[in-house]
Amino acid sequence: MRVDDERAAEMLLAVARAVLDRVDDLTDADLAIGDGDHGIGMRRGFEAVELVLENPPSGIDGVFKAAGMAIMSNTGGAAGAVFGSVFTSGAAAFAAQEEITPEGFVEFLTAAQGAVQRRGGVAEGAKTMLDALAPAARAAAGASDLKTATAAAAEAALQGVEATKAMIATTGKARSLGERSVGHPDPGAISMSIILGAMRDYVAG
Amino acid sequence: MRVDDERAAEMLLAVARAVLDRVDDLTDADLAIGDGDHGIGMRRGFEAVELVLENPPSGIDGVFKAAGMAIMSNTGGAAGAVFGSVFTSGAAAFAAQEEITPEGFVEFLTAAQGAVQRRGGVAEGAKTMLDALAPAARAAAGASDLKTATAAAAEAALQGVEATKAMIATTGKARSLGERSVGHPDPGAISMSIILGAMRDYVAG
Amino acid sequence: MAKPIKKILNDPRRAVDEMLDGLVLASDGRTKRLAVDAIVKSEIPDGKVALLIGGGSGHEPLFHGFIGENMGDGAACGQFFAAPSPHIVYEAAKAVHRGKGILFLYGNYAGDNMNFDIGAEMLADEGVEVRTVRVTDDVAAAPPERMHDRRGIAGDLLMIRVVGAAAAHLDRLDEVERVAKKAMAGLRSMGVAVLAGSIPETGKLTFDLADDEIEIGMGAHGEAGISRQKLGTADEITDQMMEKILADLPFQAGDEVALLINNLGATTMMEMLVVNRRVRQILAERGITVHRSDVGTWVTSQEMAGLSISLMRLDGELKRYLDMPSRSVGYSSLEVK
Amino acid sequence: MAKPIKKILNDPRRAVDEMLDGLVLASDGRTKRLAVDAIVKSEIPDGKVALLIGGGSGHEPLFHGFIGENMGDGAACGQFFAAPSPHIVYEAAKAVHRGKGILFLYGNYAGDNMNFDIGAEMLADEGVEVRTVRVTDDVAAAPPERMHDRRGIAGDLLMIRVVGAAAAHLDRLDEVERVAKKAMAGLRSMGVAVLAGSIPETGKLTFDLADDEIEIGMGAHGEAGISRQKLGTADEITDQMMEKILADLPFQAGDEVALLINNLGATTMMEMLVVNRRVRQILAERGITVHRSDVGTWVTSQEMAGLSISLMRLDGELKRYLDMPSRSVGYSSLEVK
Ligand SMILES: Nc1ncnc2c1ncn2[C@@H]1O[C@H](COP(=O)(O)OP(=O)(O)O)[C@@H](O)[C@H]1O
Ligand SMILES: Nc1ncnc2c1ncn2[C@@H]1O[C@H](COP(=O)(O)OP(=O)(O)O)[C@@H](O)[C@H]1O
Ligand SMILES: [Mg+2]
Ligand SMILES: [Mg+2]
Ligand SMILES: [Mg+2]
Ligand SMILES: [Mg+2]
Repeated sequence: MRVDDERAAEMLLAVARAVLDRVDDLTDADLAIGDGDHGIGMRRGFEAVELVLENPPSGIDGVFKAAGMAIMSNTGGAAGAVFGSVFTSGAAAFAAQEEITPEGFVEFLTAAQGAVQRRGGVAEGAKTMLDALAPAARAAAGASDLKTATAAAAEAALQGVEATKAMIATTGKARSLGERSVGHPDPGAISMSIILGAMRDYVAG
Repeated sequence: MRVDDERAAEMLLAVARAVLDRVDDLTDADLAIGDGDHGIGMRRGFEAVELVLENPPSGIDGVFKAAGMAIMSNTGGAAGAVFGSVFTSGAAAFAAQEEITPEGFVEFLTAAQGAVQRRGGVAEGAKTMLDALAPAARAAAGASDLKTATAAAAEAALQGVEATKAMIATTGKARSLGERSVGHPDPGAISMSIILGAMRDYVAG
Repeated sequence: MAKPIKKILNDPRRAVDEMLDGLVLASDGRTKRLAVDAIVKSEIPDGKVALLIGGGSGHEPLFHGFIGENMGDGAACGQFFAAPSPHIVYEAAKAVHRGKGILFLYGNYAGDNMNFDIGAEMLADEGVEVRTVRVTDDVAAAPPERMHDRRGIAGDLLMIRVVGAAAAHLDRLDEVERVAKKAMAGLRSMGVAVLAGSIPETGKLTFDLADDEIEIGMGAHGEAGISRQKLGTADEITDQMMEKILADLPFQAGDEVALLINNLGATTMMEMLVVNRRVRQILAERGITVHRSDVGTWVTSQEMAGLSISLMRLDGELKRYLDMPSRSVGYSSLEVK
Repeated sequence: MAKPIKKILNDPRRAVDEMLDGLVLASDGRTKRLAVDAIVKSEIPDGKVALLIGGGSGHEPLFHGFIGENMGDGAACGQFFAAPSPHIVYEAAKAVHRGKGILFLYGNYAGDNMNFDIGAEMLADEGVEVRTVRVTDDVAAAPPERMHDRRGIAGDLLMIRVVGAAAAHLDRLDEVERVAKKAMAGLRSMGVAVLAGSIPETGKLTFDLADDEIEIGMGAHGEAGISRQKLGTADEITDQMMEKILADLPFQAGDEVALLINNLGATTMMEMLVVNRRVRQILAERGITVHRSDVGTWVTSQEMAGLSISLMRLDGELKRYLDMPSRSVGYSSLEVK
């Protein structure tokens, strides 16, 4: 599927629906190791995405930026800054692009990863959504088409969620649990995998 | 049994033990229609009676007065004022008496009843300890010996407790329950019946 | 009553005693404790009309937390939900008396009335003049024609502030009594409970409510209210309470009031503020002006969850006293100019 | 998590919004609300160094209840336990800025740090000077060498009071920042939870504790503490907490401190006063002087039951600021002369 700016908006609407469908799971995951609000925060953010994309701006980067701003302004919490940054900072990858190419998609993930790392001040292994995002960026690299790229990213993100179970949180509200955070997946990583899974499903179409 | 001032102290110690044995029942009764503290209040009061009667003052009236002061100063709540008054005001009946006569006992009950009525501002039928005390005073009147007098008083008090079940409280913390207080006995009436029952048992020896 | 009630205490039978010590320490030297369970202001000027407040413990910071500047001079403290004994009342009264008489101000409960009255008689025997004003603000407790059967609830705080300031500024007991009676005549409150509290010494909840039930008009010790019903929205509950309160005095367009939203213990400030929003909408619709608001935790029933709404109708004199600064462990407010 | 959690609210998703309206009304004209979820002082003089505080809601009266005289100029408010968005931070900051720069003061949480930082960058783009001081008082959250990993808990109140007074009296942002850093360097707190609270929107308790268990060092959102253990006596619990707190700075004989005993929500004032009594015994034994005490409900975690103890080491300058009068919906205190 050729994802132009109109379809980019459609894709992000599909992402929003996918996140909204999983709100309770996200809350439960955050109750286990955080403060239990991740689901309701993501709901606020992605309901705002739905709203803003009723009249999407032009350009793929415009669409991603608008979604990112909606998330950033409405989610709150760590997730708002982090997932907002994914889209606002990642959007640059699509500047002046007519469609989402596999290279553009990888650049998006890489830029998003860089932005989150800078913003959150932590690296991989800290048990955050980075542990889904960073492997996804690596897995998508070199893919020859968008379908393969998004599928690889989504699969890697899911594995990343699995991997977070073994990690000891060193940031966010889960940090104080220390070793007791082991065994539980990171809520933000789950969200990241849902986002990438929805992109894959949309592109596979 | 001839109850002189030494035995009067012994009798009130027996009364204290009887009350202390029933603290939990009194609390439960007060939980049902009051605020749940009648048992612990009576415990404070009658533990103080035990303490003061370790070295009883002389004279039957002195003994009753000391017990009443101990109750009045240590119980708190409605019960402190009411049961304190029973003994401090009732004590006058024994002034200059060498032993507790049946007439003296009836005078004690009658004086106590008057004091409580004045202090509490309610009459019989308001679902209070008066509904045990007043019938007891009436029942004991005319008895030829102390054993009969105390037995009649104790029995009437018990019947008084039963009678309070049918009453609607019009004073104290149970007042606001209105008709919902029906079916439950009055906690203070139970206490009064315990006190008189212990006197009967002591006199019966 | 399934769960044991978890509290951070030592021996529950020593809790009131230890609390009073902790309270005096929290006052940074502004109060002191007597040998009995009573707290008095460290400095009470000679010739001041004294204000003695008090009642059962378990409602903290009421009463003993309200000893201080323009508030009570002394508090006679009972055990959990039990009036103080006449002995405590007497000792506290003696400690605050400065030759100008004493106003007794406390909630209208049979136990308090009897014990404070006995204390007053003991003082009368010694020639100390005592006047008594009982707080009867709970509109849920009895119909208006049986005012003397009404309980004292959160309105206690407003009374202690108005009368405390009056007693600090007026010369005669008569005058202080007059202000207290006027304030009381215009004071109405009602509470709602959503969860029960417990008395540490028994460890038992003071009443049972189903998981989806609330009780409108619940008393401060768990006394029955006027309606047990399903939990509704904040607006529904507020409307129901305000209707009762406003009709009772009645409050009218053009009235100026002090508004108090009080936490019975475990309710969140968020809930109280949501209720405050609705109360203010209703008052605005009725043309009633709020001269000042207080939203907080002052008259509790241990960890009962719920809240109460109080309105006091004000005139210029009452406003002047309410606007004076207050300082105590449990309540402080800056002067309003 | 069996019982549904009963709260007096309307639609939980509108609770923060309605609460902020209720809060502004409770301030009797002294604060106003912006179009976003932020509260600012009605009157902020030109040329004043601005103090912006904020964070997630659910901890009322923190933060938005602390806007007022010698306290915060504005609060950026998030949803329940969620940092405010950069947009809210930006709008609140613009509304309080008076040309002398803004100090951001808030609790150290990843979400707050990121959102306030993004807001600060937006302001920097417009040439507005922002400095940031994060409250990191929770000794249970990380060892002293990882201070930057510590959470902000009840010490927020002491910080807001000291820094609020400094920002009202000092001319330069630099100076206010200096005072804030000094105050923060001497501030240590720790909490204990006995019952969990819940977030209305999910209706779920934020953690599970057995009926006889407590957690020492629990965070303000239910984050894990340092020891889950059987409920002991108040004295045992206090001793354990004080040992950790005192050793951390460490506090020493001759130190003067501000003491704050804070209710996490549903704990009774009686319990806090009993704990206060023990804290004061311990401090007296160690030769540490309490310059001032506060015992009350200020930094909560919804209806969590439990309390925290905070100590701030004071010097002459910090004492001067703490002794200034404060006035807000959530905290007021008269001047100490
Ligand atoms: N410093 C950080 N860097 C990157 N991601 C983070 C960081 N801190 C937290 N997160 C992510 O945010 C998620 C929590 O989001 P959420 O529950 O909405 O925020 P909060 O922790 O403020 O309640 C975590 O699961 C984690 O993936
Ligand atoms: N006005 C009154 N006159 C006589 N007895 C009263 C009065 N009010 C209450 N009582 C008695 O006191 C008992 C309650 O005592 P207690 O629970 O100790 O006091 P409180 O009601 O203060 O908690 C009632 O059961 C009743 O018998
Ligand atoms: Mg969270
Ligand atoms: Mg009782
Ligand atoms: Mg009682
Ligand atoms: Mg959160």
